[in-house]
Amino acid sequence: MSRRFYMDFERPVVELEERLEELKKHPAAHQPDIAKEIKFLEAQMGRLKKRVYSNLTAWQKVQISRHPERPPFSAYLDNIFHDFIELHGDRSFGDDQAIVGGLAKIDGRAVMVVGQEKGRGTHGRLKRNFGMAHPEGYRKAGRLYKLAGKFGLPLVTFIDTPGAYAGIGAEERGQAGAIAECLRTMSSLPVPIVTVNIGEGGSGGALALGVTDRFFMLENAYYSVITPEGCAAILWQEKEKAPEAAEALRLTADQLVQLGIIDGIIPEPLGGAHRDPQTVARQVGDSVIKALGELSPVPAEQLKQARYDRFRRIGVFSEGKESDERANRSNV
Amino acid sequence: MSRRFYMDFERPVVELEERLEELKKHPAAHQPDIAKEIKFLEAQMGRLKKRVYSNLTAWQKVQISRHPERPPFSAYLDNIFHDFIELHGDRSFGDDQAIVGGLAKIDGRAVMVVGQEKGRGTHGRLKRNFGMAHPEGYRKAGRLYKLAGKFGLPLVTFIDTPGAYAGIGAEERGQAGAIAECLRTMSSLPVPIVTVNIGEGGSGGALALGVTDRFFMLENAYYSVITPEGCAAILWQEKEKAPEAAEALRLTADQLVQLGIIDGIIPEPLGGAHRDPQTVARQVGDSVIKALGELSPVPAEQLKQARYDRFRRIGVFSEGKESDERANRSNV
Amino acid sequence: MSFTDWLKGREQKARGAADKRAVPDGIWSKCAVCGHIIFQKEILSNYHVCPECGHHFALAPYERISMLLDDGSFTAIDEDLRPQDPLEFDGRKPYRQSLNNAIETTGQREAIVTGFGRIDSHRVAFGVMDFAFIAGSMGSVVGEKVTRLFEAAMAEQTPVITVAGSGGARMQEGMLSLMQMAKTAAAVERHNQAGLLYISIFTNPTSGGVLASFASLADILIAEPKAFVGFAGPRVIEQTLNETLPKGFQTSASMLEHGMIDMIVARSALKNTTAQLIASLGYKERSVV
Amino acid sequence: MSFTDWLKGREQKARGAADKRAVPDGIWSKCAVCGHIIFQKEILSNYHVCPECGHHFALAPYERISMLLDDGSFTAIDEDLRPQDPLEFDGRKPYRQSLNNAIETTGQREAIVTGFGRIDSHRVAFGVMDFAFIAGSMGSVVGEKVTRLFEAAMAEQTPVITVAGSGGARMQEGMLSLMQMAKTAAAVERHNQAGLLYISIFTNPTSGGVLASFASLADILIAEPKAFVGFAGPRVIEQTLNETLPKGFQTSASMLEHGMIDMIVARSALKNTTAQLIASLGYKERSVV
Ligand SMILES: [Zn+2]
Ligand SMILES: [Zn+2]
Repeated sequence: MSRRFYMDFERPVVELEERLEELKKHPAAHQPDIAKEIKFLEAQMGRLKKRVYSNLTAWQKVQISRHPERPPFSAYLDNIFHDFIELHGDRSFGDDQAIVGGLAKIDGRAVMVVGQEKGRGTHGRLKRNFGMAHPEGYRKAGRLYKLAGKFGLPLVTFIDTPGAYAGIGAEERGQAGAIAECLRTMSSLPVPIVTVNIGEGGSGGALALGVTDRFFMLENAYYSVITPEGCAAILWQEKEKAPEAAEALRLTADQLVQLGIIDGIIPEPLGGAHRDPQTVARQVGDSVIKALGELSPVPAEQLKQARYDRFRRIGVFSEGKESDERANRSNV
Repeated sequence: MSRRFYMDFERPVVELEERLEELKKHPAAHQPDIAKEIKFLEAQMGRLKKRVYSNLTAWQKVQISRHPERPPFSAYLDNIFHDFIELHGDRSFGDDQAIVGGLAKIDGRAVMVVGQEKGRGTHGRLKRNFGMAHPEGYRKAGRLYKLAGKFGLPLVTFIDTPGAYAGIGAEERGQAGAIAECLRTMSSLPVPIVTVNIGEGGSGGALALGVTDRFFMLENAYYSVITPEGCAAILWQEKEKAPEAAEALRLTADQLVQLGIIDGIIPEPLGGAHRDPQTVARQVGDSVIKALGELSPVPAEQLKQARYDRFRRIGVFSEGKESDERANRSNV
Repeated sequence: MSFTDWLKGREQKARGAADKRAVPDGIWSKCAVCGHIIFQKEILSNYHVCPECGHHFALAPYERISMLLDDGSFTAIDEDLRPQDPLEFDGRKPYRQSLNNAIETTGQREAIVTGFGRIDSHRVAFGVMDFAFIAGSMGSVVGEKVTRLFEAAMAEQTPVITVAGSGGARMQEGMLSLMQMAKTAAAVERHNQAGLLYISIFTNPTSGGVLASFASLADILIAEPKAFVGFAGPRVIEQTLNETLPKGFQTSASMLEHGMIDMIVARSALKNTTAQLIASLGYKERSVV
Repeated sequence: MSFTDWLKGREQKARGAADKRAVPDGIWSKCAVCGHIIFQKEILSNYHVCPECGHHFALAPYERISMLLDDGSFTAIDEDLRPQDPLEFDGRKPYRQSLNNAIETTGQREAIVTGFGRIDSHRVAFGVMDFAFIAGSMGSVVGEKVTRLFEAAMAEQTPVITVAGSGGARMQEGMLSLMQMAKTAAAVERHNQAGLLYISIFTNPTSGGVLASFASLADILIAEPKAFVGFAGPRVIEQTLNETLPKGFQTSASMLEHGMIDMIVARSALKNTTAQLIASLGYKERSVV
């Protein structure tokens, strides 16, 4: 069999899986003693998986979120939405393939959907620049946000990026300004916004799709102010401390629920979303549909105010005389 | 003396001027007979100038409008406005030097001023791309229009371009769309707009600064749907027919007043604006100040409606049954 | 060669009809792009697209209407608007003569047909340009008809669909033509500010003052495959630059790559796509504004 | 070398004060860029700009306030907001320790001072960042103070001026810091929609999450000469590209050339320019909206 990609901590699971598959292919697989061993190993497998995957560290989750077989945005587009019409281009420089957007229907409801696409396969990943958008990608996103606003269409966004692209052209064409404009536009958009982080949520490049009314994360997705590697390089002065940085940054879905930054976690099968993309997509779809159902009756002004308040209250600090300290921790 | 640039039809004037200057420099210039000749020639000069310059053809005016010494936008900026603060850039690609704009005061009134700058001297002209803007120039203009709109500042625009630049990058970055956006933005801007065409008014590239409430032209400026050369190449199949094309296109200030397309003509000295830039600038300033004075008390909605109506009624066609024809020539 | 000549060349190439012959089995044409022999009924059943190479032949306005709108749903407006010769323009050929030729050849009174119709039952204001009428150029009548179309759509609160095919502003009406750019752009903007949908479709070729005014100001920009779409004519650019242009420059594919249009849609899918767009965008819930 | 190290290197270079000595005639410093020896009072009288090479030395918030605002006009707000350590962040150095060091070194409680003051008698809301405080990074307190500043400016209908100098979002507060980008951008947008003026001034360096949020969303963007202005750190880009960066990349001059900022203004002219901008834009006639 062709060797699958696996992460270090998965080695025992993969080895057992391989042994099982080999046994099952054996000509004598139906013989009682071999069948018995298969049965035994299968039981062992269940226990092993649970042990390996149930208590993942932050860094292990980061690794799963980057798994090359992890379903990208296009998988959700195909599985949850129908009648998708892709809309291209920023109308001034290019059509950035790292961000895909357009009109679609979900559960019969017309929406605008915009997401970061990492692509599949070497060619696909290169074409999508591994999900790292240039300014023209963010300007395309901003254009589609405004179109959604004009026509009263709910906006659904999917985050999956290591970060905005760091390159010469990206800087020269105003990466920071393009991201800032997205934040501004989303913050005052008169339509419901629902966001799902399906993998990597890398800093400002992710947030440009995340100024939202409802924010969901897949169980193994991460959302962070900086990549663990970047943080390790700066604060520990060594990249190898990325696992420690991942822990310290509190970037996992459950930690972010605790911090009051996200609204819900969508479960993944043991091992990650790539082990059962259909089921995960269905659960993502259910969460989006439910959130749209809740938000759609809300008048635009009220939506905008609630979105403002949502971000307005995030922050942890103390205030008042030091002796008479009153901490703002409303979100914790 | 260094030879001045002159156009064919000016040759007799220039020759006489040169002879006069020579005589005046003559050591014996104060002697009665030479002084007498100088006096005679000066009288002749007046008559000659009047004859040469008073009945210019359309093509001759086009040539004057392109005179290398003709005062560019910057001359008006320096002479009419004060406290100019230039604002640069389109915030997404570049800072096009063919269009200059910023905040300024005219007669004490704060305005936004935007104009096409051809530059002076070889270096200056190259830097300004001969007044031919790229899409980023039009996007900068559009950004400044919106800024004027936000802050309730009247907008004053100066047109002087052979046309929008025709090049690979310009096309690839959306020249047509950038111009169209300017038309759209100006048409609904909630502030007074006053425009002066100080030289060349080349097609859509000029119109992107000309969706206005008051349109003035210098006496020798032209404003045309296509350059005479371009028109000749297409309709006559030979560029040498440019003079005929210039005549046919009705592109001079007086013809455009008759067609109801512009509001007023600002006179130039015999020979063209470059013969007395200060006086011309003063007159341009007076026209702008007067127009701003008229427009400023008008409420925004009324301004916008009047601007819509202004362009709405332009067009000559017939309507109704052919036998019972009712021509729309309201503007003529 | 001028831009118009070049465009006409493309146009003639594009009309398989130029090479039409009759044989016992029926009428056939030769595709000017790939040389494929096509029977007329095959052309008709294939949306006037060459079945061999996919070339999109030019369409007359009523062919476009029959392909894009529901059968019999179209009612023209402002049909009686006719051009004048306000400048008494006399180039190598007097404008009057060009107009008469165009009227004779196309059977149309001007370079655009406007009106109301239905697309998959959605009522829309619809305008389609006719490149065969003086290179689809925009003079007073085209500008006026486009403007009235948007005004009528505002009054009825309907989307607007336009199909552009144009060499630009009409030179023979001078500055009156240039002013139609401002006039139509202003009308589009009012329609836009009323929250209504505008879909603009670029066909081969769409350029100059039409591309630089109303046609570019739509919410959704669609181009037919392999259409020329650009502001300046390629000859003009070549003269400016004194070099040949990159392959594929100023095509719908290049426009898509450079972010200028939303999508390229083959003629056979155009009605469905348009209908789908209208279903999503055309009739918003006003409450959210 | 990390971006922060690199920035710190620049910062130390920039502070002539790092090289301060006392001689009989007074206190002098050496310009870290050109090596010129400058007496302290010469630095003060020259806006903390090297008279030899024009290098703009970094300023403490109250130095900036004294240069930009009318004498004695500034009143701070929200001074009592103090950072917490919500993640109990423990890198090579615990966050608590970094905070204590920063507070001790700068004498400030956080990386921004906000308040109200006057510029040429025009009342403005004013915020100035302090790069010396944990690289001018934006955590909960900076985000909250910026947001309150814009909200207070809306209540008073005054313009806002901010002076940015920042390495980006504060890592040690994790996602709470990233969210400050959204929070401040939303506050700027409300102030903008109220028709009020915002002028943003970039000093050396302005980058990351501050540049990608409120600081870029001003009506007028100004940079000091030769300031580093960019989203990603140059080391990050070099690692991505595996090549060295073009000369002048990510400087205020390059930003101007690429259309990202309105102007570069030397420190000595900053007050005048700002005052002139406010006079033109700050107090619009409401009737025209
Ligand atoms: Zn063919
Ligand atoms: Zn120095």
